[in-house]
Amino acid sequence: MLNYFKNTWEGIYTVLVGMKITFKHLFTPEVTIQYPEIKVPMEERVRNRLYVNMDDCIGCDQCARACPVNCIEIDTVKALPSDDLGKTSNGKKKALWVTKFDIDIAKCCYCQLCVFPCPTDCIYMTDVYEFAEYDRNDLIYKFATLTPEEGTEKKEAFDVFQAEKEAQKKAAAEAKAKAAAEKKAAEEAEAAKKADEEKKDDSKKDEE
Amino acid sequence: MGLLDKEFADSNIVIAKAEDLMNWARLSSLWQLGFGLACCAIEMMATSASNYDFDRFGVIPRPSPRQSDIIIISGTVTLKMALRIKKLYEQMPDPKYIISMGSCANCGGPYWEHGYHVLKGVDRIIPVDVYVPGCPPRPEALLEGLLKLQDKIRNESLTKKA
Amino acid sequence: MYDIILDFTGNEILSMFISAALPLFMFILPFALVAVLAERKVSAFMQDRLGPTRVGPKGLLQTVADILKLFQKEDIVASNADKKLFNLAPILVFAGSFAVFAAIPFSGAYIGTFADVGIFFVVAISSLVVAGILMAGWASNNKYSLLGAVRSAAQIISYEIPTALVILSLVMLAGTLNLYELTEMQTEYFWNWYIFGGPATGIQKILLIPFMIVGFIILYISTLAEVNRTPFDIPEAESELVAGYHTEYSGMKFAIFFLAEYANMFAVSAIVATLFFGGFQSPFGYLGDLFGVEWLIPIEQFGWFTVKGLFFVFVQMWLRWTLPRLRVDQLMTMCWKYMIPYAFVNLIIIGIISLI
Amino acid sequence: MNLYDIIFYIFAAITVVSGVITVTSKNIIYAAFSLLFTFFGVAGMYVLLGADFISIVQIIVYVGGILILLLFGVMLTNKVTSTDIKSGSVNVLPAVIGVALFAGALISIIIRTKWTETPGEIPLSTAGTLGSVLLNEYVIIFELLAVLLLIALIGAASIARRTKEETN
Repeated sequence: MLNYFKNTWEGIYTVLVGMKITFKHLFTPEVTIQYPEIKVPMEERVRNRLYVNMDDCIGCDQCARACPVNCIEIDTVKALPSDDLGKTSNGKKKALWVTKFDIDIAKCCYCQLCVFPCPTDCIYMTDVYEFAEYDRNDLIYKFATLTPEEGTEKKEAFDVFQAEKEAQKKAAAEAKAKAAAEKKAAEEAEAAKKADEEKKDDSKKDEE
Repeated sequence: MGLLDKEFADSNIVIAKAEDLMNWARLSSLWQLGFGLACCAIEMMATSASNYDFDRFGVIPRPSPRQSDIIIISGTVTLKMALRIKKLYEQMPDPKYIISMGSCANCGGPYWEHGYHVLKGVDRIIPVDVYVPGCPPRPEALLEGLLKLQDKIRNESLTKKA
Repeated sequence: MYDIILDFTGNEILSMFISAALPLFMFILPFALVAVLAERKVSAFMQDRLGPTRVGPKGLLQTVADILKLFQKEDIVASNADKKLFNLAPILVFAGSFAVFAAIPFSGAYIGTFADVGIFFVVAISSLVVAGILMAGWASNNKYSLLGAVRSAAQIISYEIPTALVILSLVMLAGTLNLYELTEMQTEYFWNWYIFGGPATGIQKILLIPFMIVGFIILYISTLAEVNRTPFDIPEAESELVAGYHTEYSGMKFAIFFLAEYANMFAVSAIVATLFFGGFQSPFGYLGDLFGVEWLIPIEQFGWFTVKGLFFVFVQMWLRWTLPRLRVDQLMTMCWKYMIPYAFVNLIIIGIISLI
Repeated sequence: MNLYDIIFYIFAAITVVSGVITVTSKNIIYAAFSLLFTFFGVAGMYVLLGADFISIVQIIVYVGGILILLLFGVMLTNKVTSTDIKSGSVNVLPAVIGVALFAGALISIIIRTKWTETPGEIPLSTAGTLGSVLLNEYVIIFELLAVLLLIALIGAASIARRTKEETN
């Protein structure tokens, strides 16, 4: 029976305690961040949208290989010796045309693993987080500075160069082979000559 | 599509004004289906909670699909769950909208290549209106996706054209 | 009110319909618009949020947008549902909660009916809501709806007993069932309210006060349960039953349920205010009396009544955002093992005191 | 035709139509819900007859109590998986005979009764008088009925409780 009244009292009392707490909160200031008007400043090392500084990219493909979800696709074309691609900001010489550098941000899992292997620190995470899209294809970011036409041009140029080089190589090889053959022939001739001379000498000796 | 959408052959001043009013009502009161799938759901809850407050935009969670206007696909859609999502989506009354939240819902995320159990993008089963990227997206990113959706609704039309 | 309209229009039938529809358009609809917004704002402030701010100036048009949107929504009737009952149920629920307003005295000049059985009528007619809820739950052909409806019916019927017992003790003291007469007994100053012992005097009044407070608490808790508000909202417990008996309702039919819920909220608050807090009576005289302006008094009374009603609605919201939901067995234990015995003992004691 | 006539015909129509549905409907749920409207219509007629207290009692007991119990009974039967629970007709012939006899009796009473018209006036409230009559003249019967109901209640509770203990 005592328990019964105790329960009753506890029921009423605890409700009143709860009501007191919520009533206090009616007058505490709101903590809401009114988003579109007020944006919280991001921390220094936030991991949001990826960005590639193509001026520094040397097309080494390290980031694509590090990516655990394979959301980076890189195509490169070797530069011609005549092209001057310039140097990266930390003094590395660029030797590749990057014809394709696509990051599918929709797949990206913001792990930052691509950032560490980059030798020129050209891929990094920015603090941009507002980039919702109506179409998913808009979430594939194309960073390559070359247009596709330029890309094919470079590729063709490289192919031509490659073919030329190949041809040159072939020619050189042929020339080399020819030279070797001539040399060999000459050597043989010399050897024969020498042998002849020796024979002559022998016969001379015999005659003496 | 709502009840009257694409019902009129041509637009005039009355329909245009009514259109504005109806679109305003629709975009101001997007009741969300209380429904979370994976880690993105935690961010979605954070968006509803005090710091970001979804209620400012008129978004409140409703338990029943019959009373909700928007479904936020928050997280990895496994093949088993995909059937449920489709069912829930079909149970919602028109006009209805979808926000795909996070990498997994957008295109399968980390599982897009080798995930034998994951649907590669929720847009394969239901028509997504806005894709919010992130893994998981910040609450602000979800809010921005909602604002984008509101922009989209603002331009909806009752006429067959456009 | 009916007489005034009758003078104005000269047609009995027309004036009856107007006076019957008046509380709906004058009171329930505006109240629901305000109350839904208030509910969201109160919940927001209690959680240190802001609540709706972006729809209309300061978010004031949020409910208008909600209603307009619900108008546009597709009206789904599940193919296996019982279509006739499915469509009838929201109307029945709303009719039940609307009919309660017929007996509520809004002010000295505006009462739907002076019926002598006023409070009894209120208790009785709210059972139409139960039938409507059961109908909705059954017709939806959905297990969650049916469970929600059965829970709701069980809960409302159980909690009608403590409500009736407390009302009985008050009626015993006042000697009338008429809500207008009950209000008139609590006139002039606030110490004449029944929470402070009513018009009784001397030792009787002092003895009555604690038991009146107990009666008020029991009545308030059980009315909370009768309108399915938290902590007694197990019929629509989201975590177990999706949305209870209105799971399958969309668009306008859901809006009608919503409207009925808020109308009910105000109705029970008004009943509590009328029984214990003097109804439309001012706690300390009227400005109209002070300045000798006759027509001001009913308006003032209406103001007082609205303020009192809205205060109890606010307390309902306050409790909703404070307390967790009770389990079914806890709910029934609370009713049958705690509230009914207390209400009964209270009834007997008040009876004995009234004999002194 | 004045206001009260119109209200009377509305309530009469509700009562008769829903009564017919109650009897003819094969769907038990329809029958139960139309019974609700029958009770409600009858309550409305009581009000028009000046028996306001009886009408409220009609609503609170039949609509709020008995009908809900009935619905509970129907809904908790084993066939809850579909919305249409059918009822069939059995013993048609005895029923027809019984109904015919009862209808004949009713009609003969209606014909034989001398109907008198009284001038229409707003009836006085009955609650107070009813209360004083119940607690003065018929107080013993009233109290005995109350005790009987209490016994029934306790009996029902004890029966329910005993079976529970046995199963434990």
